[in-house]
Amino acid sequence: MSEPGDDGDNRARSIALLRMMERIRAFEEQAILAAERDRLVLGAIHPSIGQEACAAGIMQALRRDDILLATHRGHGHTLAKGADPLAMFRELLGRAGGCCGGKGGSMHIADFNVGMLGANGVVGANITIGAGAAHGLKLMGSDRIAVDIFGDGAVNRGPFLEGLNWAAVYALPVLFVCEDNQWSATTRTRTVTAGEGAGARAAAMGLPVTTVDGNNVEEVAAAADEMVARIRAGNGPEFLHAITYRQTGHTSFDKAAYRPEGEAERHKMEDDPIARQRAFLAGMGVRSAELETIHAEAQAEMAALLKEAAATPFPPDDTAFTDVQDIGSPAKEAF
Amino acid sequence: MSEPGDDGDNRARSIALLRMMERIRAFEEQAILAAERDRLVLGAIHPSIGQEACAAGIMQALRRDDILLATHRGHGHTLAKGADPLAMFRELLGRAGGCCGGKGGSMHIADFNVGMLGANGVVGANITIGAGAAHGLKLMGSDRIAVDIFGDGAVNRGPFLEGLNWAAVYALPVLFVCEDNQWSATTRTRTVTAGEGAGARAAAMGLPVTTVDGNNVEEVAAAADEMVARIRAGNGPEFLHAITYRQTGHTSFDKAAYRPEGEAERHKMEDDPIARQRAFLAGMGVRSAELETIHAEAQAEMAALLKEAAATPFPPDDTAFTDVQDIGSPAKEAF
Amino acid sequence: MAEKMTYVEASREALREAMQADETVWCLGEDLGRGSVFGQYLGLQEAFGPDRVVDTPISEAAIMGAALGAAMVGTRPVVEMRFSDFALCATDELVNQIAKARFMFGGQSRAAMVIRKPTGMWRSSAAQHSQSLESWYTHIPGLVVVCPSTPQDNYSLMKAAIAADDPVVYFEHKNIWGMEGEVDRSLAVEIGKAAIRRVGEDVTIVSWSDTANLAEQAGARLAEEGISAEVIDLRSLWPWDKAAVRASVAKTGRLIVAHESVRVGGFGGEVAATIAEAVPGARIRRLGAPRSLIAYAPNLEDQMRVTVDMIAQAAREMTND
Amino acid sequence: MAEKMTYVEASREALREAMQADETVWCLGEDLGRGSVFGQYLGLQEAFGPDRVVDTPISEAAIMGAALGAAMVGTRPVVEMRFSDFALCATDELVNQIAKARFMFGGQSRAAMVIRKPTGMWRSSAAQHSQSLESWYTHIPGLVVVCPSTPQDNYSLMKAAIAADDPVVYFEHKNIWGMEGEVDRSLAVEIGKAAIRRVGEDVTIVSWSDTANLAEQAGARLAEEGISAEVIDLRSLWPWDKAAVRASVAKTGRLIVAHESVRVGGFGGEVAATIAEAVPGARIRRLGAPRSLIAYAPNLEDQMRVTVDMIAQAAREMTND
Ligand SMILES: Cc1ncc(C[n+]2csc(CCOP(=O)(O)OP(=O)(O)O)c2C)c(N)n1
Ligand SMILES: Cc1ncc(C[n+]2csc(CCOP(=O)(O)OP(=O)(O)O)c2C)c(N)n1
Ligand SMILES: [Mg+2]
Ligand SMILES: [Mg+2]
Repeated sequence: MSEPGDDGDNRARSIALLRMMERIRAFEEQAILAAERDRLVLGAIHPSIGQEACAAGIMQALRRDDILLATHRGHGHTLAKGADPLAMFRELLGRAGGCCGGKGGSMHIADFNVGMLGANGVVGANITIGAGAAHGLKLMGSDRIAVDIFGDGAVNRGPFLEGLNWAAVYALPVLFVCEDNQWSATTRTRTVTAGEGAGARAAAMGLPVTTVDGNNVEEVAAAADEMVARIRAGNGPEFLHAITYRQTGHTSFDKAAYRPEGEAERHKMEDDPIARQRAFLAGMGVRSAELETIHAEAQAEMAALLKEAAATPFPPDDTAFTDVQDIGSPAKEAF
Repeated sequence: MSEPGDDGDNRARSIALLRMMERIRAFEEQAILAAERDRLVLGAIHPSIGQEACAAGIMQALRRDDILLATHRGHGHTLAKGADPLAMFRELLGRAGGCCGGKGGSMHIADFNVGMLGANGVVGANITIGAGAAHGLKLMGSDRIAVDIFGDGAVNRGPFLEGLNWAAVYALPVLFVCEDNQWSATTRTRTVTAGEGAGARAAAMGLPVTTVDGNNVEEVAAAADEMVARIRAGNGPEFLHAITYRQTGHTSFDKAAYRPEGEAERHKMEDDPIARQRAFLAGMGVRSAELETIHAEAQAEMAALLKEAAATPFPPDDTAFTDVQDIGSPAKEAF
Repeated sequence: MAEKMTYVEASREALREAMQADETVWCLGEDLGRGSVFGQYLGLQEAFGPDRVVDTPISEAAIMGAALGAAMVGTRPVVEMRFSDFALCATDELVNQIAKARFMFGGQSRAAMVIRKPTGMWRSSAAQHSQSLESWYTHIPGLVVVCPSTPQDNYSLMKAAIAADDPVVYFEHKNIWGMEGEVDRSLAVEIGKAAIRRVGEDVTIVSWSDTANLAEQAGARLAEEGISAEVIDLRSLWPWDKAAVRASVAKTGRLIVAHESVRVGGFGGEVAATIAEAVPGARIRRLGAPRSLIAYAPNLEDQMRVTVDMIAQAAREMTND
Repeated sequence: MAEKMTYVEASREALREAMQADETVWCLGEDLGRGSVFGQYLGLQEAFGPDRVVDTPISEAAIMGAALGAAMVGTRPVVEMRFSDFALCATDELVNQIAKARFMFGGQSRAAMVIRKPTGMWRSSAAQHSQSLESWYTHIPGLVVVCPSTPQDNYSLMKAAIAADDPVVYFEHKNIWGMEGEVDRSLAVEIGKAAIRRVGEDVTIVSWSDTANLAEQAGARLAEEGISAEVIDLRSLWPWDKAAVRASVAKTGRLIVAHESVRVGGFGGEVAATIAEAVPGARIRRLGAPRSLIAYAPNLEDQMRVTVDMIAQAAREMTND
């Protein structure tokens, strides 16, 4: 965390936030191209375009050995946690050297080396798992913490209640983040969510709740810094409600025709987290050439990595039978 | 509901409340004798002794065709909803003529003729089922309502969140009742429940919450009357939090040695809903002889019915194969 | 009489007709108003309104549990689970509650409903969106289990399932939503009756769901080679048409059971064991997925598949010796 | 060397020793501080404190899910589900998450844990507290499935399960908590190795869990009648000791598989089918519960039982013809 008044540090940090968001955006734009144009990605991918501020702002508050669990829409979180984008592209393309050996794909992206214990294909399932990771850390006397990110749709699943209650009862070191993009697939979440929503529910289970503009990366980062510090100090779980917007369809295939006309366009024009951070930095005096360079570098990096990933072979066929289990492994089964 | 100032009616109603509580208590005392002394009840029974005010107070607010779902601790609710105690005893003893034909036993007691759609052996499971019953009623344009009773332990299960949210989203005619006896089996519920508990969680999902002294049957009945009227008028679900106390062990076998010394005794002495209603009626001028008669009649009724139930044969063996399913019924399966 | 329809259209038409005929039929699930993931409900909310085609929260336990409550008071819900994998979030509701509601309460109620579970592998959906778990539900008394493999069956069996007074677990295979076929709306199919897809003398091949289509292809290929396979599509696993399979194996003396689900603990074991008990001396072979997980990479995913080749090869081997 | 212990004491002792030896082992479940429902944890919270013997809320999904998270960061949880029936409230967590965590993430993590599920009929507990669903988990790649039937096995297999780096679904039978037997703490049992309870020549009887005890009694009774039965207790269903069963049936030519769970879709089908494929000509018979529900009334409950008589009678019939 930066000292107040330390302008150089602040500026560097703000630029780093932008850079991370640009890299996430570039990664996903390439991933979409790989899916739509190149037909290299066979499964569904769920872009987080428009939501990059959450990933960038929260992950910068964490240590490499802190734990992260995310959702099906987890590319950004994973990259921001420090995962290698080449291994991520390889995973999306189902290739050897993918971060899950090509076994998981986009929806199960994970990199245990940087504490990223997996995206999850079941809405809300990561909430109890994340609470449990924090439980394990606390049992072992570690000062590491866990961050558990989920969408607004997940607050209507039972594990939301069970996981938050669990974390609060055992005062676990976990930051729950509801990355609220206002949509659950094709359904507007508020039409199926009673009461005041995510924050009110968390508060009712005794968790301190902070609500932020999830498209303002500076605000997200500042909130995350404070919350993470309190959690690491042993004060128990907290809840961050970050309001953002899903600029794309639910998957890269989804044209999202169900949305009111102009809604997505308005968000893209007025509320894009990258554009906002660029404007913020411009206001701080950063020159537009520098901003352009950051953008261009991110684009170039990801385009090159996608190419490299596409040139990688598929995993060996027999890995279909490894890492299932030791006892009664299908690789050994005979008769 | 009675008119204000209508003293005769009030008095009759208060006496009826006492009588129902006495009958529930007598029923369960006999059931415990049948289990412990006579070894006629083979499965576990979960007495609601000390909690009779909830059953009596709430059920009097309902119509016979309203729907009720309850928990494993459901004798009182079932009896108060109007079920035949002889059929109930037969069910507890696993006999022919039991209200579930001897197939359900204490934990699954039900009487669909009076809208009692079942006690449930899975904590919290009845919450979504009750919401669904209300959903069905609303779809059919009925003015019937559903009441869904569960314990304090159930508020930590996912279906609590999913069921309450569901009812609120569709504005269903259902009254949720948390009958809070402060214990979940051998665990003091507040030690595993974060935040302010049941009411706060319901409020966070937008349900109007009423909290009552669950051992004051007059207070329970008055609250239930108002809530049921609002719900029947189409104002959506509400939540009643009734604070009471489980005077016995979790099951009739449980000596409850884990409770702080004197806790149960204090509740029995100072907070018994039947003793309180007797005192209330005495204060209203009802003579103690009349109160004794009510007590004695209930005791005699239930003792006689238990005897009658015990003289009933077991169900025919082949009913083990009936009422499973029509298509692919085990009664018909051949080869 | 017959119309061309896809598999997804067929069950949608059946549902539409049932909703037209009986206003207690309704459906509930996520995103139904936009047709759900595969278009199974397209146009139905427009036709029947949001009260009968209900957009739900992401609350599988509540979807399933609420359907039971609503069934108990006399409506006939059609429950959409989106991917059969997600139905695991509502297992207590299905297995402990729905399957037991009629018996446990001594026949006082029924749980007439259809629980739709799109199933099976569908290119690179990975371990949590590809499972075939139909065999689980055959083991649960109270449940009916249906696995249609053609547009006609998806039409006729959906109608039968909605008409049934039992809870019917209904597995549609995600890989054949677009499969076209002739559908005769007047054709009724009784749940529990197999379809003999091909008559033969040398070997009996039993299957269901999309694998039945592969078995049929294998049968055609074998015919060219002079091997006469009888191909049976069970269409439903509980009840299943033991009589048809028994009669066939009594004739051919050889049984192959092939399914997409994992071989170990799969329903193929039930079919094989039943025949082993009933037709002593019959030669028996099971094909199913290895006991490993379904990976994302296409070549790894393919390792889990039972293919036309594998079925045909098994038949060759069995008829050779 | 050997001590007298009950079945419930045996696994408690194994757990106690494992917790003493390895401080990453801990257990979680409802009411554990008071020993849980059957006394399986009595004294352990006093010995190891409330952080390692954790009293949980009634949150089966969180118990199971949290155990996975805690396993992923390196602890070794022992999960108590109280009644195997309630584990259905955590099916997504067990089947979609725990079983898949290692494979789905390309081997980056393991989910080393034991999931305890007291199972089976226990006088008049009715439909929601009596089920035997072990066969389900054999169908789920990633899971190990263990079903001990004696105090010694409950000691040795619990130790093996806690030591395993895989998720082990561990079924203790509720009816035999009080069963006494000699336990030798130095005796290791490998998961996947059957116990030959009785050596015989005429018929092979395969079983597991409490039914293995009934099978042994049937074997003794048959011996008096001059029928020589080989009685095999599988002890674990995945992996299961195919080699032992195959060798036995190759010798006897006759197989009976008997289990308490429902016959249709039960693991008996897997055993029977495997032997039907591997030992052509073997005579095969399965015994299991009818496909109906377990009722409360004792006489109705009894209709669901596989008894010593039934096992012996099946053996008589098979060896007679
Ligand atoms: C238990 C479960 N139910 C349904 C789905 C299908 N599904 C995948 S993503 C999604 C919407 C999730 O919305 P939200 O939680 O807000 O996350 P977002 O997609 O907006 O990031 C749904 C319904 C699922 N994956 N898991
Ligand atoms: C899902 C589930 N978990 C555990 C149990 C075991 N169990 C039965 S009753 C009970 C305590 C319930 O407490 P509460 O909800 O407060 O109801 P009470 O018994 O106090 O009436 C428990 C843990 C169960 N029946 N279902
Ligand atoms: Mg969302
Ligand atoms: Mg309680």
